[in-house]
Amino acid sequence: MEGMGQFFAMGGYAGYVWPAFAIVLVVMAALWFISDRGWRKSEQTLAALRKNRRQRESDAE
Amino acid sequence: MSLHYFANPTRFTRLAGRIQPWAGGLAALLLAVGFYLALIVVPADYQQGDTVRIMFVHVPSAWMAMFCYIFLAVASAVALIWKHPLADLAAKASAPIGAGFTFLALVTGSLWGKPMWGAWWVWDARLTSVLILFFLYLGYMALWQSIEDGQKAAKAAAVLALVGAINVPIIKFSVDWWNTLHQPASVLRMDGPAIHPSMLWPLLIMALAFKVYFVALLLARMRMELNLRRIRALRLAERSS
Amino acid sequence: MAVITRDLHLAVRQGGATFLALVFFLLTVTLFPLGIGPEPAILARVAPGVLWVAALLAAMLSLDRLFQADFEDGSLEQLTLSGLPLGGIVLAKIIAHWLTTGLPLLLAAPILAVLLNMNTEGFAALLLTMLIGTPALSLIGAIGAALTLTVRRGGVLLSLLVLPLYIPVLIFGVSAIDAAVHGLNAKPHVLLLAALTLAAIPLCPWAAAAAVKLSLE
Amino acid sequence: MAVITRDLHLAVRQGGATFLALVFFLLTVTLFPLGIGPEPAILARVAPGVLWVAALLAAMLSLDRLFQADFEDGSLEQLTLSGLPLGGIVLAKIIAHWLTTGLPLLLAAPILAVLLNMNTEGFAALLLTMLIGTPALSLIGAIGAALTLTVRRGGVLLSLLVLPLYIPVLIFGVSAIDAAVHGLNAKPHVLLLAALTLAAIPLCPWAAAAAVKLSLE
Amino acid sequence: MFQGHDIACDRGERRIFSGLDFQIAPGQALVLRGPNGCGKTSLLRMAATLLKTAAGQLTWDGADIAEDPEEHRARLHYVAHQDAVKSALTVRENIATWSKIRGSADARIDTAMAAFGIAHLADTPAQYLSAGQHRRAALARLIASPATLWLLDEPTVSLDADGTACLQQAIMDHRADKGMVMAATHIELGLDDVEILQLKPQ
Amino acid sequence: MFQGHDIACDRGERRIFSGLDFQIAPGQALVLRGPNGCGKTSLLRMAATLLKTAAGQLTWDGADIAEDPEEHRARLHYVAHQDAVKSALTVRENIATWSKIRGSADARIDTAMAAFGIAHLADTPAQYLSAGQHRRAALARLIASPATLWLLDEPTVSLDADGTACLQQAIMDHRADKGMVMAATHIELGLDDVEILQLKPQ
Ligand code: HEM
Ligand SMILES: Nc1ncnc2c1ncn2[C@@H]1O[C@H](COP(=O)(O)OP(=O)(O)OP(=O)(O)O)[C@@H](O)[C@H]1O
Ligand SMILES: Nc1ncnc2c1ncn2[C@@H]1O[C@H](COP(=O)(O)OP(=O)(O)OP(=O)(O)O)[C@@H](O)[C@H]1O
Ligand SMILES: [Mg+2]
Ligand SMILES: [Mg+2]
Repeated sequence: MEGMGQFFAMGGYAGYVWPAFAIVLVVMAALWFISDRGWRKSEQTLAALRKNRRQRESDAE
Repeated sequence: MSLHYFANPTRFTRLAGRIQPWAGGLAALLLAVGFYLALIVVPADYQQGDTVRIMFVHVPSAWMAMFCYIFLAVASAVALIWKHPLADLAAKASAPIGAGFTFLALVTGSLWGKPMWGAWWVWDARLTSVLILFFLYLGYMALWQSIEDGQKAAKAAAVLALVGAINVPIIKFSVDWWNTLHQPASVLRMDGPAIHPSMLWPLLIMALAFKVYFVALLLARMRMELNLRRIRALRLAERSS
Repeated sequence: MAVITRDLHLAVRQGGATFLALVFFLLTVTLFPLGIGPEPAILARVAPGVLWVAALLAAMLSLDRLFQADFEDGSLEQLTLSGLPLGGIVLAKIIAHWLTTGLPLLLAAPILAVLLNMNTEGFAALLLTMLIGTPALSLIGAIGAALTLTVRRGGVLLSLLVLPLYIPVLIFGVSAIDAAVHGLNAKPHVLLLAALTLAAIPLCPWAAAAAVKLSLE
Repeated sequence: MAVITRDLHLAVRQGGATFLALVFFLLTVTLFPLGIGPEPAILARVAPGVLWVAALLAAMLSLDRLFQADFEDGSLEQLTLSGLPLGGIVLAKIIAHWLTTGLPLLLAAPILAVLLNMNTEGFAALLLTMLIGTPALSLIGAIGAALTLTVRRGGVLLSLLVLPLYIPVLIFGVSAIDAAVHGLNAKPHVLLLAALTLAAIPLCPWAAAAAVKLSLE
Repeated sequence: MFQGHDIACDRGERRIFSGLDFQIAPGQALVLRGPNGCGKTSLLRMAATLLKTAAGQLTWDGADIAEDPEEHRARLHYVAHQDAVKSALTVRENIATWSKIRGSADARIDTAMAAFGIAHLADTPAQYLSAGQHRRAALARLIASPATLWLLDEPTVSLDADGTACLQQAIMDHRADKGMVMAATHIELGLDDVEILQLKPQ
Repeated sequence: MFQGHDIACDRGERRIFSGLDFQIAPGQALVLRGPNGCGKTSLLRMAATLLKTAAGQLTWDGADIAEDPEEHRARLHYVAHQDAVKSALTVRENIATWSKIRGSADARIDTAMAAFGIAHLADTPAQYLSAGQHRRAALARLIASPATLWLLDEPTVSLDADGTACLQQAIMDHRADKGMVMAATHIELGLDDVEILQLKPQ
C-alpha cells in the first residue's frame, strides 16, 4: 500500500502529473470517439440516401 | 504505382478500411506500453523529480502539433498543384487532429511549467508561437466552415495552409533565436540526441504511438469526409430534380 | 500604374482607409499613457511594443476594405477584366494600401516615440524596422483580405487569419528596437525582418490573386 | 423586441460584429506581451490599462457596422418604416450591439487578466467596471455611428468623434482597478462611471435617432 | 384616400419638381412615369416620409402625414432599389424578420413565398440568388405583412414574365382588398384601370 | 467569331444548364432569354472568364479562351448588375478611371458621356445620381474605351425611353463597326436582326 500511495503522490507533483496524463487520454479518446461516430453516421446517411435513390429509380421505371 | 493509384476514392476506402483497425489496435497497444514505461518504469529525474514524466506526453504532443501542420501543408500543396482528389480531404481531416495535439502540448506544457518555472504561462517565443499555431489551426478550420462551396473552400484553405507554413520553422527554432525559459532541442538535433537512453526509449515509443494514432484517426476522418462529400452530391442532385 | 493612382485617388476622396489607419494609430498610442499612467520609465520600457502593436492593429483594420468595397460594387470584377494580369492588379492595390497606411504610420511613429519617452538609440531602429516591416504587413494582409472576401464572418476571420501571420513581423521588429535601445546588435533581427519582407513580395500577390479569382467565381 | 432578436440573429449568422470584437480583444491582449516582453511584474503593472484600451478599441471597431450595413442595403429605411418609434429601434440596436460585443468582452476579460498576471484584488474591480462601463461604450458609440452614416470619411470621423467621448470611461475604469489593486477605495471611481452610463441611457438613443433620421433624407 | 397638394421637391439644393398634385383612393393605382432624374424616386420617398417636401403637403384621409409619421409608416410598404435582403440569411429568414418586426402572422410567410414563386428557395441563402430571385424575395414582403399603401420603385426590374405576372396578380388582389398602390416605372406594368402621373423634368 | 460548344454550368455544386451551343460573328448580336435563375448571368460570366465552364469550351476565332484569359479580357466589356460606379467620384472621374486603366484616349470620355446623355452631370458625384443616371454612367464605359465584345446583363434596367434609345444607337454603331454583343434581358431591347438564345431551366 505504501508503494501505491507513493506512486500516486508522484513525489508531491501529483496535481501536475496526473492531470497531464489524464487530459492526453481524454482528448485522444474524445477525438477518436467523435471521428468514429461521425464516420458511422455518414455511412448510415449515405446508405439511406442511396437506397432512396435506387427506390426512386425503380419507381420511375 | 503512381501517386494516382490511390486517387480512386473507392480503392482508397477499401484500403483504408483494411488498414484502419490494425493501426487503431497498434496505437492502443503502443500507448499502453508507453504509459506503463512513463509512469512506472522510468525513474524520477534527480533535478525535476516526478514532473519529468510529463515530458513523455508533452514532447510527443508538441512534435505531433508541428508534424500535423507539415502534413497539412504538404497535402494542401499536393491538392493545389497536382489536384489530387484525396489531398483536399487529407488536409481537411488532419486539421482537427493537429488542433487537438497543439491543445495538448499547450496544456501539458502549462502543467509542467507551473512546478518548473512557477507560472502556468510565460510569454516566451516558443510558447507563444505554439499558441499562434493553435490559432492557425482554428483559422484554417473556420475558413473551411465559412465557405459553402466545397471546392472553393478547399482551394482557399490550401492557400492559407501554405502561407501559414512559415510558422513551423519559427516554432522549431524559436528557442535558438531568442533566449527563453524553454528547453532547447535535445532529441531532434543535428548532432544526435543528448538525452539518457533510459528516457529516450519510452519517449520514442510514445512518439510512435502518437504517430500511429494519427494515421488511424486520419483514415477514419478521411473516410468520413469522403462520405460527406458524396452525401452532399446526392442531396444536391435530389433537390434540383 | 493606373490602378495605383486610381486607388490613391479614391482613398483621398473617400478618406476611409488613409486616415483611418493613421488616426487609429495615433489614438491607440495616445490612449496608452492614459491607461497605464504617466511614469516615464514604464512608458519608455513599453514604447517599442506599444508602437508596433498599434501599427499592426492599424494595418489590419484597414485591410478589411482593401478588396471589399471594390468587390461589392463590381469594380474588382471590372479590374480583373481590364486585361491586366491579376497578380499585377493585386500588387498595385497592395502598394496603394501601403502608401495610404504604412507610409503615414512611418511618418507618425517618430512623434509618438518622443511622446512615449523612447530613447534616441531606439529611434533609428524604430524607423528602420517600420520601413522594412510595414510593407510586409500590407503584403501578408492582402492574402487574408482576399481569402475572406465572400466569407460570412469576414471581419473576424480576417483577424484570425492575418494576426498569426503578422506575429513574426512584430517579434523581429520589437527585438531589433529592444536590442538597439540596450546598445546590442540589432542587425540580425533587422536582416530577418528584411528577409521576411523580401520573401513576401513575390509570394503574397500571387497567393492573394489566386484567392481573389476564387471569390469572383 | 423583434429588432433585438433580428440583430442578434444576423450577428450570429454573419458573425461579423460578435466575434470580431471578441477576437480583436483577445488578439490585441495577446499581442502586448509579445511586444512588451514577458516580465510578469511589468505585465501586471500595465494589465488594467491594456485590458481597458483593448476593450475600447474593440467596441469602437464594431461600431462602424452598427448602422452602416443596414443603411447600405436599405434595411435601415425599412426599419424606420416599420411603424416603431425610431428611438426604440436605435435602442434595440444598441442593446444588440452590447450583447454581441460588450458581453463577450466581459466574459473574456478574466481569462486575459490571469494571463497578464493581474492580482486578485484587481479582478473584482475589473469585472465590475467592465460591467458598468461597456454599455456606455455602446451607447456613446451609437451617436458617432449614426452621425457618420453618410459621411465620406466615415471610419476616421467615427474614431475621432467617439474616442474623446470614451476617454472618461477609460479613465474611471482604470482608476477604479488601480485603486483596488493597491488596496485603496475604488468606490468613487465606480460611482462616477455608473453616473456616466446612467446619463447615457436616455440621452444617447435620442441623439442617435435624430442623426439617423438626418442621414436617411 | 392618400393625397398630395402642390408638392415641390428639392434635391441637393436644386428644385426637381413643384406644384404636383395627386390622389389615390382605396383600390386605386397610380403609376409615376417620366424620364431619368425627373424625381419619381424622390416622390415615393416623400410619400414614405423618408424625404421632406420642399412645399405643399401630403394627406391621408385629410390629415397631414407629417403630423404623425409613425402612424403613416405603419400602413405602408416601400420597395426600393436597395432591397433590404440580407445575403447571410435564407429567403425565409429574410421575409420572417420583417414580418416579425411588423408583428404579422408567421403563416403568411409561406403564402408570400408561394405568391412570388420562390417557395423552393426558402432555405437558400440570399447570397446565392439570381437577380430576379433576389427581387422576388424583396417583393414577397408585400404579402408577408399587410399594409394599405404600397410604394413600389421600379418593381419589375430583373423579373421575368412569370415574375411580372406574380406581381400583377399581387397588385390586383391588393386593390380588390381596398389597397392602394403607387408605382414608378419605365416599362409597361400591364395593370388595367390605373391613373398615370407624368413627371416632367424642369 | 466567338463560339460556345456544348457548354455546361455548375453553381453551388448544382448543374444549371448543359449542352449549350452558340456563336456570334462580327457585327452580330445574341440575346439571352429565359426565366429567372436559368443561368443567363452565369453564361455571361463564363464568356467574361469570370466563371469556369463545367464542361465544353468557349473559343475565339477557334482558340480556346481559357488558354489566354488575359488576352480575351482585354477585348471585352462586361456590364453587370453591380455597376462599378464609385459614389465618391464624379461621373467624369468614374469613366476616366476605367479608360485610363484600359489605356484609351481621354478624348473619348466626353463622346461617351454625350452618347448616353449625361454630359450635364459630368461633375456630379455619382452618389447624387438617380437610378437611371447611374446606369447611364456605367454604360458610358462601353464607348469610352473600345472593345470588340460587349457582354451586357440586363442593360436597360432603370433606363427611360431616351436612355434605351441611346443604348440602341450605341449597339447599332458598335455592330456596324464589326463589334459583337451578347445581352441578357427580360424585356424587348428593340434591336433588329438579333439571334435569340432561349435558356431553359433544368
Ligand atoms: C505551454 C507551455 C509549453 C509549450 C507550448 C511547449 C512547446 C514545446 C514544443 C513545440 C516542443 C517541440 C520542440 C522541438 O521539437 O524542437 C517542446 C519540446 C520540449 N519541451 Fe515544451 N512547451 C511548453 C512547456 C514546457 C515546460 C514547462 C517544459 C519543462 C520544464 C518543457 C520541456 C520540453 C522539453 C524537454 C522538450 C523536448 C525538447 C527536445 O528534446 O527537442 N516544455 N515543447
Ligand atoms: N441624394 C441626392 N442628393 C442630391 N441630389 C439627388 C440625390 N438623389 C437624387 N438626386 C437628384 O435628384 C433628381 C431626381 O432623382 P430621382 O432619383 O428622384 O429620379 P427618378 O425619377 O427616380 O429617376 P430614375 O428614373 O433614373 O430612377 C436627379 O436629377 C438626381 O440627380
Ligand atoms: N454564387 C452562387 N452560388 C450558388 N448558386 C448560385 C450563385 N449565383 C447564382 N446561383 C444560382 O444559379 C442559378 C442561375 O443564376 P443566374 O444568376 O445565372 O440566373 P439568371 O438567368 O441571370 O437569372 P435572373 O433572370 O434572375 O437574373 C440560380 O438558380 C441561382 O440560384
Ligand atoms: Mg428612381
Ligand atoms: Mg441575372
